[in-house]
Amino acid sequence: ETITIGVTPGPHAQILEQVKPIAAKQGLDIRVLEFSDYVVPNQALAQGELNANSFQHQPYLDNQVRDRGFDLVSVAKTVVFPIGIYSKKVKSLEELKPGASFAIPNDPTNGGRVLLLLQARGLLKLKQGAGLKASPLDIVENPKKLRIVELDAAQLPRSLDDVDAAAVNTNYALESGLDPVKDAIAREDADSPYANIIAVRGKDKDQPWVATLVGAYHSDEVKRFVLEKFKNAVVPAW
Amino acid sequence: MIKLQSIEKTYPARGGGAPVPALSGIDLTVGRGEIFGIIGRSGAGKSTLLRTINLLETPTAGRVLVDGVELTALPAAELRAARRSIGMIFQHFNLLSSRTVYDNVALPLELAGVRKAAIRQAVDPLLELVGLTDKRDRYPAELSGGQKQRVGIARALANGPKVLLSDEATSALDPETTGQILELLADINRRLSLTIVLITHEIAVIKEIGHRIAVLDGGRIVEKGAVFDVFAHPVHATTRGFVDPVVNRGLPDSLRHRLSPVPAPDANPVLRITFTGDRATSPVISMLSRKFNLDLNIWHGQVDEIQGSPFGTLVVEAVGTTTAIEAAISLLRVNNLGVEVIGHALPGSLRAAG
Amino acid sequence: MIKLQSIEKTYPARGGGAPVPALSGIDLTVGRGEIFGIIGRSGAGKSTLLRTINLLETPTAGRVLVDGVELTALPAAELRAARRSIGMIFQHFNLLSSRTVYDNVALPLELAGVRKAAIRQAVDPLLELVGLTDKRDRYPAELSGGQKQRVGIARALANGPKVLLSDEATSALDPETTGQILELLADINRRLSLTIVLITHEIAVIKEIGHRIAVLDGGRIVEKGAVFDVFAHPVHATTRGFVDPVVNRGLPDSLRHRLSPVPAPDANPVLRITFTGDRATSPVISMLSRKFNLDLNIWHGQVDEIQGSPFGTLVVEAVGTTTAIEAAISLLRVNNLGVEVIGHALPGSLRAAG
Amino acid sequence: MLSPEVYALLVKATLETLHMVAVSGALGTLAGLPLGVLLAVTGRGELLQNLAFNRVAGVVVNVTRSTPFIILVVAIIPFTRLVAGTSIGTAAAIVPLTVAAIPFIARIVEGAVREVDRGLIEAAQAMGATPFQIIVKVLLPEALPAIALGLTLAVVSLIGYSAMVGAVGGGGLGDLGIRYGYQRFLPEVMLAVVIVLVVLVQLVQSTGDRIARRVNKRNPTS
Amino acid sequence: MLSPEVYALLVKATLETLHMVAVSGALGTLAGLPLGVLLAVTGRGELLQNLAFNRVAGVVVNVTRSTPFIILVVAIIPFTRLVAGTSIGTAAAIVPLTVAAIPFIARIVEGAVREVDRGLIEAAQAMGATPFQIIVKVLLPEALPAIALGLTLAVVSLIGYSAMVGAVGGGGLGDLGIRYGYQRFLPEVMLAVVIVLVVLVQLVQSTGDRIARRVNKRNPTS
Ligand SMILES: Nc1ncnc2c1ncn2[C@@H]1O[C@H](COP(=O)(O)OP(=O)(O)OP(=O)(O)O)[C@@H](O)[C@H]1O
Ligand SMILES: Nc1ncnc2c1ncn2[C@@H]1O[C@H](COP(=O)(O)OP(=O)(O)OP(=O)(O)O)[C@@H](O)[C@H]1O
Ligand SMILES: [Mg+2]
Ligand SMILES: [Mg+2]
Repeated sequence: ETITIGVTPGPHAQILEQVKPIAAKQGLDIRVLEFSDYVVPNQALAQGELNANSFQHQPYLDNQVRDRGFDLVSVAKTVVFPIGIYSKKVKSLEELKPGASFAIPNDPTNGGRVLLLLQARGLLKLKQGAGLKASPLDIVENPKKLRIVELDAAQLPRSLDDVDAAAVNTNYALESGLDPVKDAIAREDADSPYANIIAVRGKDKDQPWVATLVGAYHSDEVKRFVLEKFKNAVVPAW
Repeated sequence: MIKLQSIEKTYPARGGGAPVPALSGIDLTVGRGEIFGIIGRSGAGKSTLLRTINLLETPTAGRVLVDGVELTALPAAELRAARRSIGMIFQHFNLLSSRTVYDNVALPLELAGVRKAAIRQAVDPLLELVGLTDKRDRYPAELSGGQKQRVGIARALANGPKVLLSDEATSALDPETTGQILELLADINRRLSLTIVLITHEIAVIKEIGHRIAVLDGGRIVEKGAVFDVFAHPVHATTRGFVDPVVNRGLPDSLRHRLSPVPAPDANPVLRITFTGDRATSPVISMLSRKFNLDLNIWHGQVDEIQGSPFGTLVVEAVGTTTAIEAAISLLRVNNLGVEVIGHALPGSLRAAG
Repeated sequence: MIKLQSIEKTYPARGGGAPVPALSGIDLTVGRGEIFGIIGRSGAGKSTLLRTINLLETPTAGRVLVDGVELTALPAAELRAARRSIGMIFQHFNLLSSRTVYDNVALPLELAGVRKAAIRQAVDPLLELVGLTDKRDRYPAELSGGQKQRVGIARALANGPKVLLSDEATSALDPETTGQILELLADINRRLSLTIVLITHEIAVIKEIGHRIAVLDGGRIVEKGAVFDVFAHPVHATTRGFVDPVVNRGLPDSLRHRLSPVPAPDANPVLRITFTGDRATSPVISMLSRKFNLDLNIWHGQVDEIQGSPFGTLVVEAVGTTTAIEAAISLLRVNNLGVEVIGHALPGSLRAAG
Repeated sequence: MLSPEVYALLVKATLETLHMVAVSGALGTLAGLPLGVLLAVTGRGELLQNLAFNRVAGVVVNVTRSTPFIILVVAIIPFTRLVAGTSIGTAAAIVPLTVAAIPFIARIVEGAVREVDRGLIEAAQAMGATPFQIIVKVLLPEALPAIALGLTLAVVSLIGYSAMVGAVGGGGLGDLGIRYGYQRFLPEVMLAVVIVLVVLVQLVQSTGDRIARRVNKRNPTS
Repeated sequence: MLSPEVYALLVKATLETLHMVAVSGALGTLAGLPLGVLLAVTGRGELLQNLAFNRVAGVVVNVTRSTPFIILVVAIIPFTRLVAGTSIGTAAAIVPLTVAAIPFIARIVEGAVREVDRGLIEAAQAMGATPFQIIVKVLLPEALPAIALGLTLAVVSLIGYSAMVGAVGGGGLGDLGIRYGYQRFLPEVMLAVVIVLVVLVQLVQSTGDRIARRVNKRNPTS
């Protein structure tokens, strides 16, 4: 049996490449298809062109299901990408001066997440019920008058020379040579609600291949790979 | 064959310029198998007139009929069909730069859906006739001006048209090539009774093959008629401008300077004697010389044939007694020859011929 | 002023075609203030020759000198400077479609860095001279063929050149406009001793203003000399092809048909009498008529002036006794006039003039 | 220098790019050429003046041209699925690429055709040519050098566009460069991708130039 | 229909797009026009034949054209910072947009200039015109209608490109459409963006058409 799984480039793709041989041994052939987009993989999955996808976290999936009426469900948690805040100008969030520029990812998955993080740290306040999709439009209080700059996620590490601080997904931080542990001036909590998931169509969730896939993903080999490959930047959530 | 009725054409104003009335009140009929010449000064509206015949230029007003069909009333498809039998030679050639000589000439046949083999059978002899066989596979950019013009001529004839519209078809050609082309046209005209409307500045062209002629000036037809008549009795100034150099009606400057308008002692009268078709008779000069003991010194002139009729003028200085000269003039008048005293020869004017 | 030495020009082969040897072994000198005509059949290499003079066409071999400077040896900047004093009229006009008539004529002055006011002072009178004042602000696409050509002429003269290269400058013009343009050129030639090299198919143009002439055939100069000499004694067939129609050396078909090559009873001899410059004398026809009691019936011919010298031919049927005719011929020969029996008139040939 | 895996990726991506660009270029030309000709000949004062059509076609072209590519990709997913059977992967990516190529090529062809000398159109009209014949026998051959250069421009642009089809898993060189070079910070992959792209573009451009020169019969010296 | 915030965003994005496209279009033309002319006149058999320069310039243009835009953005960050003082924001986005516009415009101008009738160049040469004069007085004016159409094409393409500068916080309509309309699934934002874009493109196109028609003196009927 062959299934096609949609992923986004980066760790999700790299991890699935490791899952592939393990699943193959159990008679499940996996084709990995990379999308540099966050909308298409769900759409393609809902329309039956993919069997599963692995690129998003639960809140994002919930959002998509609500917005677009997809019949998609999560069948397994995968990894967490804790987001860190980095700066070449300041040593802590408190040092940020009024009017400082603060770069955040421009995709809704991570952008809202960072805004929520900043709210949690007391730097700003979001509109009631803004939720995960929070955008800079939802900011109702901004005591430091932070200038929020939305950039492509991969662009964030490259922008550190130009902004006072930037929130960078750990995978990008790592690959651009930042050390998430030492260099970050703030990080998300480890028990993040943003654990990524494997999503399938609702009617498929009991298919035998789902169990095989999840089993392979949750194997020790994969866990070892994740821990070694990504240091602490990508954390297994199982 | 061709009938133009009250044609008007005004080019619209543009920018600062005023509208240009290029044609006004043109009425014209060209018969089947006729070779019809159009002459006129630069900018008179000749090209515009020719282009209205196949409706390349839509007249502002008036009707165009070709072969009994009113082109101005035809729907597009039928107009195209009608145009297939009207060949046109353009003043600026308008050859396709992307096609070889052969392919340019083949174009009208291709457009008419003629088969490849038949096209070849039509095109190759035409190229031979216009002397371009060795340029068959060259592109227009590699041709001389006259060669381009000959391609345009061959192209216009390729489809065996019933009407040929020719705008300055020989202006870039040497006299010999011109002669060959004219022979070709005259031949097709005779054999297939092709109707030809031709614009030319070379009056010799019309003299040689034209039947009738119209003279345009400022967008109006100021004179029209049989070629011989227009040549013999040009009325309008423009017409004279064309005809004079041919029939040498105008005197060269150097001779004119030796001419005094008033009689003077020792100044012999200078006569212009005009011979036209029917009036041309036997040895006038010899006869007058002997009869009145005159010396008729030919200064200038030309005797030629226009389409089979002798025709010409001679400007002669008459040397003899006043009575003899007067008698000679009377005799010429009686014989219905044109004669006119155009001045008196100043002394020192002896270097004339004849 | 202009010296071409052993010029060769071969256009490279392309596709299937062979290389085209357009010019071979051209040696030519044009003096300062001379009006030099180039004639030749279509494709003979005239345009190519003219274009090598200002090096628009780089000759394959040979040297080009203008005003004592070897253009073929000049670096680009100096060649440009030299070209500023050489005006050129193109066979295909080459007007800038994006510029009005005025701006086209102003272009060479602009290029030479002349100030706006001075440009206006130069251009407006020129437009007046070529009769285009009312088209001053029109674009080339709105002009008739002859109007475009006149813009080209004005443009070539705008910068007050020392040399003018003219490729068929009057081919699209009517005789009257041609006359005006030629007068203009001749006038500038006289006043400013402008050197002019002109290509033309209209031999009348050279006849009127040319000093010397070269005849091209197949890329070679086959004849050259003073205009009068070449007209009077054309040697090469091509030259005759040009000269004949002018001096009416060729007989129209209808007359030729009445001519028998062998004597016959009742057939009067037909003579061609040629008058050239110095030999032209007083009333030959009158004198012969009286002296030998002949009727000289002028069939055909032309008496004209070429640059001040009378010149012409007459074809006459001589009616009289054989002795008288023979005596007349002898007398003409003694007087150094050209005379030639070209045939015998068949009966029924009486409709000639004269 | 490159690891065998990356090398394999590079080869695969190159093939994908070639596939996408070739097919979308060909299809885009097939549709864009006639559309461009129509845009040119239906304009004011042109051969087949039809201002209504001209305006509508113009708006359609402009809408397609002005929609950001990624939005276009998503907007036409139903159509893509209809045509390609799927909305993801290289084959599916060809559909939006083609849809983007058509108006671009159409505008280029329109420009080239509009430059053809009116005298030639008149000559053909005088011969009784139908508008279709004029297009096929006069406008296209005469505009061919300009069209050849324009298509070269379009194909090179398509190579650029094809970098964006990563959104639907189209793959290809541009996507490889973005995924590895940009998102994974692997400069040597980025460099390798750019080199292959440059070579590709260089080939396309010089072929286009050569063709444009070959079909140009107006300039006898070259 | 649109919330005031979204409306404000739309206005801001429109201004950003106008800003980016106007500046990069102008700068791109400033640099691309001469580059295109140089490409045209240094080719084989042309006015200023210089095959070495032609080849080098051609490769540089092709490199720029073939690099995916996002990679280009990253690759020139140091340059962007040098020019704009920062690598993010609208002002900074103008730099890569300009860099992308230059070779595009250059190719378009090259094509237009190559179509100019050789006879006109010869006429100017015969008058002793310097190559610079020929370019300024003959080639550019005669190619102007084609250049006007080509610049229109380029500006419309720039509007499309500007949708990609969201990566560096450039903002603009395309980015708004992608982030809010597409990723956050606000169809009314997407629609609003597309409508504004279409209107914008429509304006650019019809202005371009009008100019091209106005400067075309070859066709007296229009
Ligand atoms: N670029 C070219 N490539 C190849 N052959 C050419 C080229 N230009 C001219 N020729 C050929 O060279 C010969 C001479 O051409 P040229 O234009 O000098 O003739 P011309 O005497 O001016 O003729 P015309 O009176 O018809 O203008 C012709 O046979 C022509 O076909
Ligand atoms: N498209 C146009 N727009 C405006 N005026 C025009 C246009 N075409 C021709 N004209 C003008 O109309 C008049 C007649 O032009 P036409 O071309 O018929 O002259 P022509 O008799 O053929 O002259 P030529 O002998 O010089 O070719 C001229 O004054 C010309 O300037
Ligand atoms: Mg005309
Ligand atoms: Mg010539």
